[in-house]
Amino acid sequence: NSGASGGASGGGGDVSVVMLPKNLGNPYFDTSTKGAKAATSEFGGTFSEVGPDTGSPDAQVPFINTAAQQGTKALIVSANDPKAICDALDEARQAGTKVVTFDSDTDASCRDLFVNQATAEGIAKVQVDMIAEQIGDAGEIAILSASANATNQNAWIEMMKKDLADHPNITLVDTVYGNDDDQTSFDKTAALLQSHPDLKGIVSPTTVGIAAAARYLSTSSSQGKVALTGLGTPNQMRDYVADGTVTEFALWNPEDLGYLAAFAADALVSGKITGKEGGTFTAGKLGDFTVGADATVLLGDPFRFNKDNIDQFNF
Amino acid sequence: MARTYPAHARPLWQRVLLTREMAVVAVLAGVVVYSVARVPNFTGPLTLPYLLLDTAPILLVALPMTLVVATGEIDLSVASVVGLSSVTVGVLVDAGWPVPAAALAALGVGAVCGALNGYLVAYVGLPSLAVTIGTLALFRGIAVGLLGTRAVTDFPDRWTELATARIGQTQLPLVVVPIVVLVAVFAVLLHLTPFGRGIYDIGLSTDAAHFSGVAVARTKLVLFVLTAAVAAFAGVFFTLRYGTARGDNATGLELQVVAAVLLGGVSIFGGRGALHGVVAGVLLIGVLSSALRLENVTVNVINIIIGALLVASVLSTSVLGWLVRRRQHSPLAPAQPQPGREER
Amino acid sequence: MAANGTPPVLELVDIRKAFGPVVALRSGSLRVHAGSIHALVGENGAGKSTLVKILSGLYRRDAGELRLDGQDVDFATTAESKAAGIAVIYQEPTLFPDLSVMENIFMGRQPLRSGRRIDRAAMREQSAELFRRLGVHLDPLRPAAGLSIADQQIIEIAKAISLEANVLVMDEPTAALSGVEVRRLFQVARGLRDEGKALVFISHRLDEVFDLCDTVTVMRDGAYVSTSPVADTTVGQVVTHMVGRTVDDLFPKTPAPVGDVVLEVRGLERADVFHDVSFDVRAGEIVALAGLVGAGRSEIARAVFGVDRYDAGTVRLHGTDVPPGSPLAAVRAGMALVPEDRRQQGLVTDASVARNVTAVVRSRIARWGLLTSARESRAAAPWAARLDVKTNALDMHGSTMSGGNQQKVVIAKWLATEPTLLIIDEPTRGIDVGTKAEVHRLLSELAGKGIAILMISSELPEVLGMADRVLVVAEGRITADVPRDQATPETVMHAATATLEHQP
Amino acid sequence: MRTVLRSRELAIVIVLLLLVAGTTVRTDAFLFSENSWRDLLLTPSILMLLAVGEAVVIITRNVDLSVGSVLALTAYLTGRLFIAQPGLPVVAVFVAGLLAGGALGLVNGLLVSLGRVPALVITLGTLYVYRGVVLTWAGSDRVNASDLPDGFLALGTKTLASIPVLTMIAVVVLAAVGYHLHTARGGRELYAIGSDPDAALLFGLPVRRRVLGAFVLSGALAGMAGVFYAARYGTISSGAGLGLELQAVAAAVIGGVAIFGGSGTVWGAALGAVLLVTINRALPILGISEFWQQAVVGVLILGAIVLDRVLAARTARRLADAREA
Ligand SMILES: Nc1ncnc2c1ncn2[C@@H]1O[C@H](COP(=O)(O)OP(=O)(O)OP(=O)(O)O)[C@@H](O)[C@H]1O
Ligand SMILES: Nc1ncnc2c1ncn2[C@@H]1O[C@H](COP(=O)(O)OP(=O)(O)OP(=O)(O)O)[C@@H](O)[C@H]1O
Ligand SMILES: [Mg+2]
Ligand SMILES: [Mg+2]
Repeated sequence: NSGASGGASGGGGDVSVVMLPKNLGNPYFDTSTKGAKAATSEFGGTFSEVGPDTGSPDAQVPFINTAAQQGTKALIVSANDPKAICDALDEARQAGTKVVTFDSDTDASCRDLFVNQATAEGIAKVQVDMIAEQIGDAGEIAILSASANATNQNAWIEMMKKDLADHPNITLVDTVYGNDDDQTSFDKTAALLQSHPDLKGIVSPTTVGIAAAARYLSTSSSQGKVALTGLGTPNQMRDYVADGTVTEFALWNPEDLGYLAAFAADALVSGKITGKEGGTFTAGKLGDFTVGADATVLLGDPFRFNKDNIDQFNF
Repeated sequence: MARTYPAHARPLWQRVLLTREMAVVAVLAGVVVYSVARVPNFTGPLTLPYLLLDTAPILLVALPMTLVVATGEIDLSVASVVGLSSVTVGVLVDAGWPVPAAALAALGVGAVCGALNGYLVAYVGLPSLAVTIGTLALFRGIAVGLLGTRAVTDFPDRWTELATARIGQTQLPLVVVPIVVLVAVFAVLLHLTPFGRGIYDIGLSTDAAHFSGVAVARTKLVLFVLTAAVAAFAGVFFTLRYGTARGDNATGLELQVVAAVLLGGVSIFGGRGALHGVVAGVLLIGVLSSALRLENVTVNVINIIIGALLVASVLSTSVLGWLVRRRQHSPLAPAQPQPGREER
Repeated sequence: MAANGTPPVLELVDIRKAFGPVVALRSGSLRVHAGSIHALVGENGAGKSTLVKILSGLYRRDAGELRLDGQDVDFATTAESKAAGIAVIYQEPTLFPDLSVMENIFMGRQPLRSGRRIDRAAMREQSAELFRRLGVHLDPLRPAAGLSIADQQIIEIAKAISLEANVLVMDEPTAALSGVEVRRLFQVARGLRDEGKALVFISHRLDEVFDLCDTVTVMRDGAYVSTSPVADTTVGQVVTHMVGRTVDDLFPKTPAPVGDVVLEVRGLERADVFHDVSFDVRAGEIVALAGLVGAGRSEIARAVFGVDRYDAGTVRLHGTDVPPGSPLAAVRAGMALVPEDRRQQGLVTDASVARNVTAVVRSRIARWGLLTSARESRAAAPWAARLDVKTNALDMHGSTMSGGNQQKVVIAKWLATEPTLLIIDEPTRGIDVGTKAEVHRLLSELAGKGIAILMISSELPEVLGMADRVLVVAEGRITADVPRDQATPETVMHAATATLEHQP
Repeated sequence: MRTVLRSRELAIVIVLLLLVAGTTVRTDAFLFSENSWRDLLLTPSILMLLAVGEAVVIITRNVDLSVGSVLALTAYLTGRLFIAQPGLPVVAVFVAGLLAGGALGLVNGLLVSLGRVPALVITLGTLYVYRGVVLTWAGSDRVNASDLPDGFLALGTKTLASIPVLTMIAVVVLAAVGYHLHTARGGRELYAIGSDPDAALLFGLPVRRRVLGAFVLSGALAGMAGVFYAARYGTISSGAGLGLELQAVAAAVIGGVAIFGGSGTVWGAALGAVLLVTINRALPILGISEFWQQAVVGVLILGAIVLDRVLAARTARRLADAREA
């Protein structure tokens, strides 16, 4: 049971890592957890995943508190809210826990390091490019996002709006929020298609959203007529790529992301890096990484999945 | 004529110890003792402050909720009031108001919400369950509607720090002060004033209370306003502690509060229950969750345990009460106060 | 007439039933024959209703035998007694307010058409038929909610008759009925008797008993007293059996000096309930509001005390107006109301004696607004003692006490407010004989102290025995103001039923 | 009474029609594209089932807060069944859902009717317990559309004569329950019990059995809704149906079911559900930001209760006058 606390009691100096995703029951985070777990066993530490059942802003705080109480060496978090968990993280750090954020960052002041799956610019750009290609660079598009307050998504959406300026014939007509809930995302997609009969494409920068939207489209007469792209996991999207609902979507490899985050955490604990710009460390099979500006480490560019390559991936 | 009566049928220790509330207190004590002895890191310096900070909103709202339930009513809209208050603070601070002013305004908003609930229940005479399900949606809707995608986070640090500050060198968070004050206030109000006696009378028999000159409607209105005001205060605390004002803050809190109140031994039909039981109920849920988390038990198992605890607790009381009643009353006597059908 | 040679259809022998400390029945016995209407009489609280409820399977008896057609039977539920052919009209109407009148009559045994579907048309027709038989005009489709007490009774009767049972028990069915309705009911009853059914008829109106029944059984204090053919007995004998002593010492009335006016009620009006009610009550005077159940007396009392609102009129106490609709104001002005329904309105049965007694004077006994149960007990004790409440401690719950003791607690609670006007509704309903006399003694004593008393009672003897003045209420109007010396059963009853007689 | 009920349901129908008409005027796609027509009928079907069950329970003067969790359990069960037995006939899965839901409802019913415990508390407890069970069972795992047979998924959107099959099933269930409540002795007894539980006992009605039955029905329908959910949404995570219980109660209340039992119809509750769902889909088209939807729903609920009070008062007055006449 309390592997983490075993680590806390400092036996053998091995690193105790706690992984805290936005919420449990989300395949994207399952995959990243898998990576982090693999990494931990490579550099020899104890690993445990905890998390709330809902993605509400305050829900993560008790788990951060618990990690601090347990004297966890490293905490890897994807923040539900950039601010809500700050105080808790600070206290954990005062208690000697190294805090690495991944996937969704907090205010830079509240963590030691942010492992960035890809630059916001990169993520926004790939999605705009994909939708532009798929609708012939002209027509109405809409965005189906996660929760209205999701830091990432909101940041990316801002970027996308900038990029869209270079595509004068594409108009972003609406942005709706599925709260990363299957049913809500599904129904919002239906509503989108109704309120905007001339809709050409939908961009959903969240794995739950794109899957639900794909599911609705595949059952509707708009299948193939309305393009859908965004960020999704190959396993959830495979069928829809096969049946032509979706031609191409993007994502980084969440498994690598978790893997990298865990190694970064280890590097922090062992003092190899401090979060200062220019520090370097080796992340197992992924090779060497360098700490960039305001303590961020970049995984790489998002990867595009389509029917030619999707079957090579399983996450 | 010169007949004298003992004040009590049972000796003091029985009256104090053999109560539903004491059962909760005992269980709480048991859990604490076990955790201290067995749960790793439970004795750490951080446990207590975290426990208090995490349970503070539930504890705060549970206090007035106890009084409402004691009258036989219920208020499911509290979580939405917390959210609305949080948004109010956010919007106003965003508009350049100083935090204290914004907080006061939020309390005002809370009072208005409570007045709406209270008026519909006490004066129009609508069932509180239905009314507050309606206002639950209404208040939450306004909160979400006001902020939309925005989340106000730029609160002056000294205020956000105040929310998590400790008292002097102790590990006790500052919020303990208002909690202790409010616990005292509500305990006195419920247990040591004519107003409190009236609350129990209303819960046990609204008719009898009315016939004895208890201002039934006014009492209920006051209680709903109090509840919403305290919920608003909890909302201010919530906002400052997490440093973020969002429409969806504290969603679902209402069920946790109701669960805690019922676990604390308050009868859903009103007329029975005591404040120390409720405080114990809230802390029991808090300590249990905290200990289980330290044991790396997942949140869902925690939910199961709390739910089962709730069901078990009511079952035990109702079964006991039923056995007692079976000895006193007709076998028909229902769980509610006996409707006076016997004569007429 | 009762075929006394034949064995009885229904036999209850030495039935015993206690509710916690309250012994409702010590040894209730009853033998009813087919083709007979059997009267069961006894004072309030004699145990009549309890006996009935045991017969119907609503309560389980603690001891005694119950035989139907010579067979020992034992009913666990009312459904079983119904199935065995016993129909009961309970004293208190038991209707489902949301459901239509006809559904109330046929609930659980509605006429069915193919596929076990309810045949509404048939149900409507049959209820209409029942109403025709009872000679009342009721829409079978209207909901039971808002029916007058009288109409509610009619439904209960229709319910029972439609059961086609061979034993029909009616617990005070006529209590709320007008003369016309009563006569119709009697026709139906006689018809059933002639069909060979056995009927049990409970009533406080002995004239009805002697008019309708052929045999009369008397109960007192939860025990069987006597059974005799109506032909061989007289009202006087029955009353003596009922009360167990001669009536007058049950009403220890000591005339008190009548002072000046305390309560002035002028033109009190409330739609559908009472109209243009005006009267005075003077210090030291006991004024009785007499009339049939359902006449609106309690409503008048409640309006005066401010529990109910009223549409028009004024209430003045000692010459100053009492604001309407506020019991609190009434209490401050010096009024007290002992309501008719003890368990519902009189006291909080699940609260302690001490809390009940101090319920109204709380804010007075609180110090700096604070109240402890110690203070409550200290304040309650003398009043409990004054009324000689029988309880082993002040923190016992009201629910554990007998009806009589509960009533004492309620009176204690109101005397504690030291009122100048005491309104007391059905002061001795469901109270045993001993306590009854105590309460009456107390009332005269209070009057002697110069307190003005307004007493509502459905029991003529009580009215005649205690009142200095009798105001008779019929259909919400005061139809007579009879001084003590002229008050006789005839004058009062005539006034009480006068207007009702002229109904279609 | 009848007229009140009728006018009560009529009120919702009118609001509903106005809503649909108004929205269609704004964007005719709301009604006149095959998908939107289909979705208009299809989307409410799940909440409809829940509302019908909830209504029956409320009519007996009880409440069932556990329906959302029951739905999650059965939805996930459906998924697991198909993963374990891909060839499973759809009918079997429906039966499984009904049985599982019914069993969970039975637990509620037993605790309430035998334990003599207020339904609100019991079902609040089982709300946590059932949800916890799903979360434990499912963990982070979720059922994806690819795990479900196409035949089953197709059912989620299949239409006959441009009427979605799921909606048909829901309406058939509704009709059956409504018919039973209106024309069967057992059904009327539910109303009697809710109207005055003590009188029901005095009368000798089988109160416990009926209340038990009501909870079993509510559970079974929630179970069926779970299967619907799986077929319609394809993806099932442990969070499915979170918070649906309050929507179900709200639908019943909007539909004119008195929260203290004894009156109201499942027809009304179903209409309430349709209105609730449709409003959520219409508001954005009417140009009301989605963020305000909940507020509108709140107003709707309050309006419904007040309307009930007004109508009740009016009948009372009418009956009083009748008595005078
Ligand atoms: N459920 C009960 N619990 C406690 N005491 C009861 C109960 N029912 C009746 N009693 C008491 O038992 C005694 C007999 O009551 P019962 O109703 O049988 O008298 P009754 O002859 O019907 O009087 P009435 O003529 O007023 O109807 C009364 O003292 C009453 O207070
Ligand atoms: N449940 C009821 N629904 C409708 N009208 C009622 C109801 N109860 C009483 N009434 C009416 O109110 C008036 C007064 O009823 P009530 O029984 O209180 O009179 P009362 O003289 O006080 O009778 P009691 O002898 O019981 O005191 C009557 O017109 C009666 O028809
Ligand atoms: Mg009786
Ligand atoms: Mg009366």
